[in-house]
Amino acid sequence: KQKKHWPLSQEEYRRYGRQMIMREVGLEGQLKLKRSRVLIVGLGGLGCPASAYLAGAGVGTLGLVDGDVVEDSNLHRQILHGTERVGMPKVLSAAEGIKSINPWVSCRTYESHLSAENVMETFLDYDLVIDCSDNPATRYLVSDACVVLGKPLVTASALRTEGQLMVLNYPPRPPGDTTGGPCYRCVFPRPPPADSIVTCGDGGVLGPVVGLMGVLQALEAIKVLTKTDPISKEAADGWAPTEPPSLTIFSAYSAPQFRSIRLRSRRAKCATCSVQATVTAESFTSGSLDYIQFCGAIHSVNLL
Amino acid sequence: KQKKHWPLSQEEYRRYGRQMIMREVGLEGQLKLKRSRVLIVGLGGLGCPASAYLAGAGVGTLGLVDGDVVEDSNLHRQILHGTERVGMPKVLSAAEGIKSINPWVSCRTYESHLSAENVMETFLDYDLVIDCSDNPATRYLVSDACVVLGKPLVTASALRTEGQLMVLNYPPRPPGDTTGGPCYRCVFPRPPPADSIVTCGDGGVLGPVVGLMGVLQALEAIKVLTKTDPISKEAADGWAPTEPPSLTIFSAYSAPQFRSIRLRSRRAKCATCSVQATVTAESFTSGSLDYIQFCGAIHSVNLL
Amino acid sequence: MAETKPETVDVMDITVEFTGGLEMLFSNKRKHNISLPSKDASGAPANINFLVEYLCKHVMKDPRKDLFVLDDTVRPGILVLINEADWELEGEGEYAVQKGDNIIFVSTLHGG
Amino acid sequence: MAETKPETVDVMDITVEFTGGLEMLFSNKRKHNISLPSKDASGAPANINFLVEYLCKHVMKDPRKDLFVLDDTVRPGILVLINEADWELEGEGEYAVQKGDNIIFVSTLHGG
Ligand SMILES: [Zn+2]
Ligand SMILES: [Zn+2]
Repeated sequence: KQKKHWPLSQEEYRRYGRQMIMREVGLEGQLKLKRSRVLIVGLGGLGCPASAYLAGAGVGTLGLVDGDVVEDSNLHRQILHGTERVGMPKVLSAAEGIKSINPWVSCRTYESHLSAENVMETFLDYDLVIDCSDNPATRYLVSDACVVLGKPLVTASALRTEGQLMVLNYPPRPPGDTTGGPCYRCVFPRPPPADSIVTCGDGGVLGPVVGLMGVLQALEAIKVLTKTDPISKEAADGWAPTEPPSLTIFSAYSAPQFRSIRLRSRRAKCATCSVQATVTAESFTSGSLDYIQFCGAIHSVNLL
Repeated sequence: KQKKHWPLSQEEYRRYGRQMIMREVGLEGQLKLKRSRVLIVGLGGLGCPASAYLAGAGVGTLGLVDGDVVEDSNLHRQILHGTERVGMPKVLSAAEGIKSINPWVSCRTYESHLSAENVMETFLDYDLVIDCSDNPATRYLVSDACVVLGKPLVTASALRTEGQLMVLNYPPRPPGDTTGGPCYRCVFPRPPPADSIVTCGDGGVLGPVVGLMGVLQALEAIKVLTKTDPISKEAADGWAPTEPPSLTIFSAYSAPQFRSIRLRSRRAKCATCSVQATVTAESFTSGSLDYIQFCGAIHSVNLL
Repeated sequence: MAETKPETVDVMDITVEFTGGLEMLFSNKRKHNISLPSKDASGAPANINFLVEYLCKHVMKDPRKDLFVLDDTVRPGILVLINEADWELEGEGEYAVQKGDNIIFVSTLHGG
Repeated sequence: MAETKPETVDVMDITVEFTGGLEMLFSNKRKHNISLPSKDASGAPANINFLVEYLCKHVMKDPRKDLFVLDDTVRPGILVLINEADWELEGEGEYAVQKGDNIIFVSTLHGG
């Protein structure tokens, strides 16, 4: 009977007390976080800190997608993967780390790379997606699926001494609704030439640089989730008005280190989020979308 | 014999490869990190991510100072302390987490709060200090000791949705040398009234906000350490010229979120770093410095 | 634009921001657009000291003035930033406020 | 200041920054102070397209021009920012550069 009056257990009150006393969260915000399901695509340098801080904050369900195993060369920046877990699938290693941080979080692991074939079923259950991937093909795929399924997207990337972050498709209105936030294709209608792509493996990255961007992703996700109730969002058109869309740029050795850039709104001819959208739920399964081909062969010799 | 030609083991090359291929680090920078000894004061919301990323980067020795034990209410933001370690001294819990991230790092733990009596002996062996403490008395104490002993200081703080960061006493020239970087007393010659102080316990804090500042501290420390060789710094006057001193301000719900503020240089009448300095090595042990009294009783009723 | 009679008050538009918790003393609003009189009562150009006095009198509704000013200046633990620089680089309280200036009052944080 | 004869080239000072790895194409220098001719060859006011052409010809020493321009405009994957806003908010390549402008070319990153 007492449970009816106390929506959280005593241990949860103690655990989350320091964020619940803030007016930006409160009991209401904490319950929203608990009801939330967040999908993290990529458990590398971004996904490790992003999932660690979302777990700490008490997000109810974390979905973890990654097909790789932990390698020695990951350890300097992927702080959720202990040295003893080298060789283990990253999603399982991350789930162990998350359980240790907060056993109240339920983890679902997807031990494979995201593809046009599996993206719809993988995303369907989640309220928000965090793109922590490391290649343009996945970035277009994740963004397209978020628009089609109406999920807000927190995307970030890092390389060497720099990082970038955007909150996309927020508010996540249907394609053709110009009041929705821009998608990845609005900002980058054409993919970069394949020979201009550099991965962290090739170009290197400072651990705290990618760590910073991952922590910022967790923060932006918490801001969205505590504003919006994932359960009631359909009923109330849930998504509150937000700041205009922006790109945060970080550069460790520049002054100032951080810049905030105003981004465009939805592109009138966007292939994904406009009235003229050609990317639809069907196109994923029909095989008409070949993200690898769209972005060109990756892992070629590259210079930038 | 082969060891002479390979200053790092094969496993270290694999582990640090992704940062060593960057020109900002390289083999030389990696060796500087390995030779470095960094002291972290406070293993809470700032100290956890700061020490995790410094361990990942391969700093040779991490000193950990904290007299507290892990509590339930720490877990949402202090991601190095697993739930199973509630009740354990924070420095021991952090050392376990650090060992798991990188067994090559040597940890020294100081299971007590910093005081005027123990600060000189504690700091003496280290090349750089990271202030992750949570009260003004400790912040003045840490800064004073850094100036007297000639250590650069990376200090940060966080509360609710905001964070602040400064690199102080850098370059760490002797008191009276106006080319040295400003110290905490240059920026804040007088302590704030005790009734204006709010701790994270009282005011609350968002986990990723304090996490962000801790990761930034690790980054600034790595920048200083890879520029400067801790071993040879006396010989070569080691400390390279840097950006002018600045304060980074973060505010999660403001636009822009980050600001960089130009700070003053050393204050001509600073009690610690000027020619008129009254704070000296002797004053710590003589009992003439009472930091608690200087800052007033803490943990009183507070509002801001 | 038109001629100003002696008794009309010339004002200049500036932005004033409060952060680090100080916004709680100012109706929980971080950014304020202020039309500051160009001259103080004695006819001298408005400086930061005058701005602080003006904010206390006309903008701050919270009665706890001593959490903002102490001994006629901003209390210890508050940094004043003039156009993204520490006010100590600009002449502190004597700095003559210019039209369009951005003045930030930052309460320093201590949590960790 | 003085009268300008028809053959002298009027220039305006702007800052151009490269980031996201693009600085490697520009002598590893992130921030460049550029004195840009105020008008292009046809006498039209210098716009961003002209600036890009100018940077290729006079500033970029790296021969790999196609990592910066493609089909006469900046290649896909580079954002152009005019005074901290996406150039698409300002008219893209047609935006007439103003004295004192800050133009940033950002190569997007993909690592994670
Ligand atoms: Zn779009
Ligand atoms: Zn000083």
